[in-house]
Amino acid sequence: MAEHLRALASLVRPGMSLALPVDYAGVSMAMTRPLIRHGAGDLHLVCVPTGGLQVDQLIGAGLVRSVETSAVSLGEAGGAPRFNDAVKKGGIRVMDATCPAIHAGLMAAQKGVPFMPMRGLIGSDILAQRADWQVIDNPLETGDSIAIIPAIHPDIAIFHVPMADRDGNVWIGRRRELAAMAYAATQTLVTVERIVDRSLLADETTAAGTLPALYVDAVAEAPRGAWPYGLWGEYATDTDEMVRYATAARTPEGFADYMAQEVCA
Amino acid sequence: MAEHLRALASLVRPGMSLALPVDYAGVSMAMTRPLIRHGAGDLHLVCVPTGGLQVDQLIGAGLVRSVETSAVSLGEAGGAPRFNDAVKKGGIRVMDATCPAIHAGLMAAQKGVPFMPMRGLIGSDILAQRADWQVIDNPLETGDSIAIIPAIHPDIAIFHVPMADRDGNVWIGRRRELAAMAYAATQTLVTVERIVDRSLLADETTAAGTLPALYVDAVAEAPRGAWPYGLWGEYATDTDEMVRYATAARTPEGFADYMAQEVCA
Amino acid sequence: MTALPREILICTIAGLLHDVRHVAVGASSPMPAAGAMLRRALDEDRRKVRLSILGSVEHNFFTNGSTELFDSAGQGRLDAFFLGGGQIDGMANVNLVGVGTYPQMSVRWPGSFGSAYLYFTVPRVILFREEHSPRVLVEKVDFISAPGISAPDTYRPGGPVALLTSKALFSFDSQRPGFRLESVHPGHSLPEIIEATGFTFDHDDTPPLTPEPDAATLSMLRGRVLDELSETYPAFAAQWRRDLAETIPHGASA
Amino acid sequence: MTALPREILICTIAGLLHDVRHVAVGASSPMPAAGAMLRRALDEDRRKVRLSILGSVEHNFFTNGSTELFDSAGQGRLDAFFLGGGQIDGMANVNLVGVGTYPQMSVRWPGSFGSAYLYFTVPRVILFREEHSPRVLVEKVDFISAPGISAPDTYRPGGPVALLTSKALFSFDSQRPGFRLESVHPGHSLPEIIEATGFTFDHDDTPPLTPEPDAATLSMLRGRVLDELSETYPAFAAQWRRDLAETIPHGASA
Repeated sequence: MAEHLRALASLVRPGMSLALPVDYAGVSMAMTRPLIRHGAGDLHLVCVPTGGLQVDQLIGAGLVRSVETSAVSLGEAGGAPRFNDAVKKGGIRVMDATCPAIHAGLMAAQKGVPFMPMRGLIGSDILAQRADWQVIDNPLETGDSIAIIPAIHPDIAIFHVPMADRDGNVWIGRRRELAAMAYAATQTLVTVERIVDRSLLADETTAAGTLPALYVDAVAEAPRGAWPYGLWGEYATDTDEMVRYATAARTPEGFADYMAQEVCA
Repeated sequence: MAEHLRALASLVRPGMSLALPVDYAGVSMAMTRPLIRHGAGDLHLVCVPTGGLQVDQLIGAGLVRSVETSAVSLGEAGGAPRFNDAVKKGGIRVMDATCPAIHAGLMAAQKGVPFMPMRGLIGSDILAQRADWQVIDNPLETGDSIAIIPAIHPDIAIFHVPMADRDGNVWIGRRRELAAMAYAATQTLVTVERIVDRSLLADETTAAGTLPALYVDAVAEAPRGAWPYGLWGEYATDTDEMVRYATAARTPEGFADYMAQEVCA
Repeated sequence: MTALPREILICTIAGLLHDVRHVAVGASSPMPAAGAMLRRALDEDRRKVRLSILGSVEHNFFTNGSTELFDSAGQGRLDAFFLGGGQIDGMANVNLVGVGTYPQMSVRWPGSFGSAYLYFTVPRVILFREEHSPRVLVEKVDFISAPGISAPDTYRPGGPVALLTSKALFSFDSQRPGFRLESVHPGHSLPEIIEATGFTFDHDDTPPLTPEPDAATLSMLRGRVLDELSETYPAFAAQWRRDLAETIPHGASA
Repeated sequence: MTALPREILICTIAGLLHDVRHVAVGASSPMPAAGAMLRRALDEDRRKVRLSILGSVEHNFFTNGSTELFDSAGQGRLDAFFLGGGQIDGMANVNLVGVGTYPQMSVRWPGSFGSAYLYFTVPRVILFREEHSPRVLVEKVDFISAPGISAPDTYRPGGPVALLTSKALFSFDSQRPGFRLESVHPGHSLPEIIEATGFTFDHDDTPPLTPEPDAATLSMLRGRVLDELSETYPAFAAQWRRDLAETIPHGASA
């Protein structure tokens, strides 16, 4: 298993952009340490639409150049210590967004268009700080301004789901932001709780929640691969472990000690 | 059952716009005769993204003012006779489109934006004939033109699926254009093969293919309600009956005779 | 029965949610969730109130990923939403990003989440922040995650209608624009509120007291709503139960 | 073994699909489907060829509704597609709408389907129309469902590469622009093709003959591909089998 995860991690090259899902959608925490060991840095992270533990750890490990996100936090366990520290020290560039803007950028990539229009935003400092976003006059109605969000094309999307079949189809259930990430990304790497023998596309019931292999470049088994996050329909978040990390990672040394420990889910 | 279908049909008022799905996605043929008996006319039909038997019958019954569509045909059974006749006689206005443009218009409504940009189209007579569509300069790149498609907001979406639960959640499987129709429409009317007692949202497997009741205004049971069309995962198209209709409906009289017959699926 | 301060807040929230069909509550928001559950219970015989709790598996009927909440707001299907804020100013601008000069701020908060969209598209946004201090309620926010008001050429069917804190309830008038003190919670006073608020606001000379819930409402709150809430917020519900046990005289009917 | 005319067409299609990863076929298109199935079978040991047949439940791995085909084209994940046309002209403009003056046309066809998008976004669009007559291959189409070429300011990664009819195979050069006769099918001639084509095209004085499939390919076609095809197109496959039975001498190996 560890070898497979390393093989997946080795597809990440320095300077790439990675799309990573929100904490409750299926974070591939199993990939975090392999990514850090692999060591490809200067990464740009796209949080879909917010980030947490994995983002904090990649930042703490010094692999991250910039983050586009609507928020980074550890949820109930508080602020994200390595993210907050890096922001204060100017160690990373944050492209602050708002959740539907990140969804809009991915949707533009899914549809093969250069941008998506989006309501809201006008008058916010989020918009004021984003030189890559624009406000145009709605061509269909005079006296109406609207923001446009450029397409987001991540190099690699990485997430964790309950199962894949032997053809590489993966079951994403109702977490359709995972499909949106895969449609938009050039490559998609998926870790799964288990690989099943039957085809997920063979009956309409499972097909409805399946991302076809067309969009999946590599799959690896990683039981409890979202831990300490939970995985929908499978297991709950390990809040104690989240708090243990939040406490340890208050200092760079504490973070290093925590990451050096062997993981047991 | 017939009473319930009549109740659904009575929600349609003259002049409304109806969104109807492509022949293989789940056409509520069971609603066609109740709609004709109810008699609300001057309708605008939005085919998502093409139309067939139901559209031809509503046109034949004189209820239709205009149709936005990427095509109308009876598939293997040939051209749509009442549609073709109405076009030749100028009896209806056709807003010719292309499949992804209709999807784009519905997506704009789903996202609450006034338009969606779309590639393609430029240089086609489809675009030239659509005064409501525009071509703008891509604000993000000079020397790049792109079409924009206004949001499509149907008054009512009507379709047929295998099942609903008692809370009004309906199972659409992987036919997600049905969800897109419901998101975009003000009201959504659904006929189903059967109503099940368990909640479709209670487990992740069925939830993945479920359109929540938030978007569903009325549900009625109609076994074999797509007939003579097939329904995915349930039954196949009755090609003989399609051909029987195609032959009968070549003339207005033949159409009237066919429609006057009692239906037995 | 005397209501606990948090019970008055919850009932006030339920009051602000009159006539909603669909209300969404962010993660880690037990009181807004309780207020919405109370609203749903109170209206049960008249109509269905739908409640979405973000990040919750049980109280989330969405099936199109995390984009569906925002889509439903864009479609006009979301009537009410709650927004907090590290800073909130007198123009109802909300700051969820940090303190100091952007981007290298001295205090960094998680970020703006969906505020810069939902504040524009949800008709009834309720600003809810328990801490009522000049640190939170500032004259001008350091960073505008989402503006309280917009120019006429900006599409804005939504926006703030109220600000609820541990001390008081304000309404917001986007035309004037500004906040108006609607009521003071029991145990607090106008001078204390003026002192604790970093922006100026309209108020009566003698503002009314925030009403306490009647016995029927309180009993529904402590029965059914508290039960429902414990599924999603077990720690918050348990503490509430402990506080009730200490407050209510033994032998009194709950 | 002598190949049937339709077998030569199917093998020609498979040849045009060299190196594709993902090919989509419209509804009611048995020969393009057979060509794609043959391509998949031929390449099986080297790489996976994905085949989507629109409207088919079996040969359709999409799970995001009827929009997914177009989205996948927009993402650059669809390499080849087939387009017919009531009229096709010398600039490779395609007309799927009707004959006469729009909108009240004297002959109305179903409509443009996805052509006005896929023709722009799919790198290898193969125009396939069995009928080769001046009625179909016209000088100028009455209605442009999708244009064959575009101005430089139009985003166009895709477009026509070939036109295959029952008589001949043409290539299309978008730079010149125009069609060039690549080969003439067995049993047909250059003068016949010039006569049957309403537009002018480039050609050699003695154009080559469209090659017939070798024995291995033909055997794969009549075995595995014909079996696969009968699931989706039972009537077409049955007719093909009957024609084979009539053509092939008794006792000959098939």
